[in-house]
Amino acid sequence: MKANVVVLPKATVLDPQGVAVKNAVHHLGLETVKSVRVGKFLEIEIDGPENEATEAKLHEIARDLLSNPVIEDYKLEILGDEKQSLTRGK
Amino acid sequence: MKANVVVLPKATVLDPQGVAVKNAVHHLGLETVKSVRVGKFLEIEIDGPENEATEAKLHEIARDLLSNPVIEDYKLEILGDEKQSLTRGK
Amino acid sequence: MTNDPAITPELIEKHGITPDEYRRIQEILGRDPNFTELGVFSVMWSEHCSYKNSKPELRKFPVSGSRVLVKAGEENAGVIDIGDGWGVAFKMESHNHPSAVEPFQGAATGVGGIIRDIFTMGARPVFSLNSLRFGPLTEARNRQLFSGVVSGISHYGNCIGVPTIGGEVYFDESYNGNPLVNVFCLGVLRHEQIARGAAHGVGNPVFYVGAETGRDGLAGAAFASRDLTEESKQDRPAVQVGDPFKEKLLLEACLELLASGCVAGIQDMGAAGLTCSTCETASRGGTGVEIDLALVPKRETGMTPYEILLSESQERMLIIVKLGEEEAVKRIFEKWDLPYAHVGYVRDDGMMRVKNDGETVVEIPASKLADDAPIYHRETRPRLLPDPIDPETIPPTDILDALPTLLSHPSIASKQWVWRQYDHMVRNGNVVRPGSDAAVFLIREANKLIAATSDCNAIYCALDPREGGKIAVAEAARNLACSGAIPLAVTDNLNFGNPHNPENFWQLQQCVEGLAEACRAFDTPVTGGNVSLYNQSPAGAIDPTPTVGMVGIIESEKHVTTQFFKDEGDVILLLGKPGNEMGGSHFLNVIYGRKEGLPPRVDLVEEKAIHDALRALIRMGLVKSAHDCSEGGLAVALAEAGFERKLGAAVSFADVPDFNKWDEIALFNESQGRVVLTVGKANSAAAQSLLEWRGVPVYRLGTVAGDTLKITTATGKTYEWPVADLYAAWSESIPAAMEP
Amino acid sequence: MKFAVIRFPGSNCDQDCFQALSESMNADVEYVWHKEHSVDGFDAIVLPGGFSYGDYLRCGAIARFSPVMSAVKEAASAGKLVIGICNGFQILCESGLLPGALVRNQGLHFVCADTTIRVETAHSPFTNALTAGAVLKIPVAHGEGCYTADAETLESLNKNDQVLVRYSDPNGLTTPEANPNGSLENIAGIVNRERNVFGLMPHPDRAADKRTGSEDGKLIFESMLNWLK
Ligand SMILES: Nc1ncnc2c1ncn2[C@@H]1O[C@H](COP(=O)(O)OP(=O)(O)O)[C@@H](O)[C@H]1O
Ligand SMILES: [Mg+2]
Repeated sequence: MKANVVVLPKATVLDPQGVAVKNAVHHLGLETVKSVRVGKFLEIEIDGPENEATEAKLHEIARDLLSNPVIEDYKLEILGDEKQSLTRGK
Repeated sequence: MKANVVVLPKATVLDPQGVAVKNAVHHLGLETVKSVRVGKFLEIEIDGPENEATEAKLHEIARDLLSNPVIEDYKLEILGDEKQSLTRGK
Repeated sequence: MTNDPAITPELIEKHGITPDEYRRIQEILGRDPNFTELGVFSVMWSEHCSYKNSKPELRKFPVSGSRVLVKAGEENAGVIDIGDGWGVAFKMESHNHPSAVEPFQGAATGVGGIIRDIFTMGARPVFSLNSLRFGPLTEARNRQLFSGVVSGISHYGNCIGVPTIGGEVYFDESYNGNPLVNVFCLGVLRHEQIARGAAHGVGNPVFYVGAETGRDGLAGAAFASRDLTEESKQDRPAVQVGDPFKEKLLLEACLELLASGCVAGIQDMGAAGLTCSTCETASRGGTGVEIDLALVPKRETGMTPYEILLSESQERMLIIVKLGEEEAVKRIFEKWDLPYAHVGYVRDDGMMRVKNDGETVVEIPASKLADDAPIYHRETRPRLLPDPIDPETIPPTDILDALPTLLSHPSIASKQWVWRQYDHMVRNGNVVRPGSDAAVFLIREANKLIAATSDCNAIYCALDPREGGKIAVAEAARNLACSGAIPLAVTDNLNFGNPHNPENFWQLQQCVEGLAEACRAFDTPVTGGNVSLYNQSPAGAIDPTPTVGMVGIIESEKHVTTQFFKDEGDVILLLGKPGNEMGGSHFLNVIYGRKEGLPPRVDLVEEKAIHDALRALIRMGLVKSAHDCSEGGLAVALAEAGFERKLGAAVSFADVPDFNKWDEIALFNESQGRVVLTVGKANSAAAQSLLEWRGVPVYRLGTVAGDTLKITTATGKTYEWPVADLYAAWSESIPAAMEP
Repeated sequence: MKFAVIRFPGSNCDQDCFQALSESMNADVEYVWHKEHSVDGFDAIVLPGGFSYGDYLRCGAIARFSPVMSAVKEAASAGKLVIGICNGFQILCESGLLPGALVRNQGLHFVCADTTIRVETAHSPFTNALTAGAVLKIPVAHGEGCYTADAETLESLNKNDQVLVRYSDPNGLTTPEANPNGSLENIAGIVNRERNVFGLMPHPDRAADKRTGSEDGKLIFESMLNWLK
């Protein structure tokens, strides 16, 4: 199975990197950009088919290791075996 | 409109961060994880409705500013106005 | 190897091998090479590994001296004696092309490579320097390159814990599209710890340790081999990604390993990776090495022998282990969680033999491959030297405006934006931090004070390569003298354009001759370095840039001197003649866009006498600050000396002999062999007469005073600038360009 | 009394801490490898600066799970002194021994520079040799040193006198210019409620020898030695 984890800074936490990207994007001519938040994307490949135990464990790992709840939120997306990752390839 | 950009190291490029995360995940007991790749996730909010010119410009920005094609691939996902981001919120 | 392409003239050419070279390969082998062997020859006989174009020139460098423990070319880096049984290993390397494509990773892996060279010698890396060149910051691409390179150096160096304590950065059109990234590293070791990159002891096992091999940098080695196999159809990155964390483990493991006495030889895998390390260790040891590629740890599947041998994956080492010590060695690798494999043995037949799962895929006499590359004597075509600048062609200038303009030019302006991003304090040795003429570092293990600097004025080299080469060395020596150090030795990085262009090759030759002459004069042998050719963009070759890294020793903490004024009332002396050479000056270039004229001449004997006199004065405890005059001349030097403590000066040339009557020339000429120094008021007469007695020119210019820089020239005109304004022009320029 | 300097893979100030303690402070120090399961026999534990486990993901995120950290947690709850410097501070926050988090510097760049910090209270094992209001010159070197915490945490830190040092100018004023990384309320270092676990971004280990700048860092180590006496 495959899983994607997105980790983003909490809305209340300053994201200076996001601000810097926003400014750079404005410079490049896309002035309609209102906000940018920059986070992490993790693409995880796991042996074996989709199953609840693994999913529960993945949630645990996403919460304890992949994100820091003081400053970040995470979102876990399970992709199963066949489904293609939405966010991969061009 | 909203757009998400995912930037990941190319498959053949060394991703030391991914390897480190994989090892840590193994330690935490999920030994079935075969590979982890770590990239960037950018959540972009743009004034105005979805349109082709903006989308083209976003592609340009994702390619030239947000990623380096020598070592990274990017994926742009346009979310429109109403649609909720797949990868946001818990 | 059934899938290998046939060896055709096109394939040979694509590998950058000439028909003559191919015949030589056939002679060496007594047969045609197979595809993998062709790849092996192509990387080993590339300029990067064989120096086939530059070797005859490099032989002109002085390489021996009483302090030289390991000479240039013998090993990965030279080693110099610093006393009490301690030595330092140091070297400079370029990563220009990778940085042009991917500035962050390109620069980062450059740092990784040079650090590896140092600990391969058995030395603990102590500090780094970096020498950078970019096109003007007015262009977005150049800002991106500059910022990416600095972050890359910062990332790798900070992470591995080797402080970056000095360097230089210049901006000039000639580097548009072709930035230069030269990195220097120095390490410390006991004499008896010097490790050798030789495969000694027939029967000894050969170990591979470090990162797994991937298809990294294949395109970078000799050519882009895109459609060789099914698997390799995907893009192969020409740029490697560095992992400083892995290298830190490798560094600690290797030093522990070398201390354990289990190692017979060690060699890093840099350019040309496994190929270079196996054939060089065999050649140096006068032995053979046999390895099996099936045993090599790999990151990707389906790699061909060709790909494995030519991969430039980072953070890998080849280690020749003493027979019987395998288990001890494995324990150390495991302690540091490093991938490793026992991949082969030292043999007695002089061959580099590579197998793939038992089947022989490469069999080449190692010493012929490593040392018998063809040598070329390239054609040279001299350029006419320019005439000296005629003062009549210098228009009257708004001098009040010219000084801040010069100070804010990014090549002269403060580089704090750069070195603040480098951890320059780890290892706790900064005695003089970045920002003064030379960095001074306390090597705690050895209790020695080492000073280091990197210098090269490429404008001079473009206008007169021979004199430019001499000046690069003279300036480095002067920077060391100003900090109280005695120069010990030099490493250099020769950055030039395409050597097939006879003018470019002439520049290389002239620069080398200039460097060599000056190194002799200062008794600083060259202990190693690096050659980077083909630095061209469509607009042409870069200005010739033979970067010099010089290392010196300071005998006592009391001799440590910085460039900064200390106290009001101190007397300012100029050591060396006031001068009047304007050719190649930053004044002409920055104010009038004129990069022209005969650059300053350097009299090496006089220069050396000045350095010796300065050191003598420093040893007597008379000198409170010493700063050399370089880009921007005397006016810039006086301003810079006041910046740390925001001190001004009251200076007059009016009653001083020898000052030029053109204010532009008196203030901004770049004549060599000049140092601005300060002495306490009570000592000034003594200092002056001592210098006169030694026969070096000395002039009393005025005193450290107030918060303005006030200069009265020989024409009687007085110019006055608030130090705060000058400081702002100098310190805010790069941040403003980078973070608008 | 004996100090442990923990060595994680990627620690790079371990030698600096060791030297500062043994040479400048004449203290008894030993290295402890990250794979150890015990820190018994030590009175104080130093988590040094560096890039533990490459600092991949987040600084200190992976180090937190190393075997020695369970032992450090036990030692902390047994009341032993723990000081985390730079990366060590990040590890303490990641492992929950200290509240809040350290995020990317507001200026986005790594910052290596001298800073001056104001001591907020002498009432702690780490500041008892100082007086409140004293200003120390101690350098920083980090890319992720911006201290953040939610309002509630911040309030309780202040209420309980847990902020031990703040970035200030040489006169002790906590101005924005004196703040090298955008930390909330110029916070440079905090202690836990029990006052035996201290984390700070500035490097006292780099300010323990006159020859290389400042000696002010010794006062923090001296406080620890006083406490342990
Ligand atoms: N890339 C860099 N990294 C670190 N320090 C630098 C860098 N560039 C310049 N510096 C420091 O800034 C100071 C001034 O540099 P430079 O103008 O080249 O001096 P000089 O003309 O005396 O050789 C020196 O201390 C130098 O080490
Ligand atoms: Mg200088």
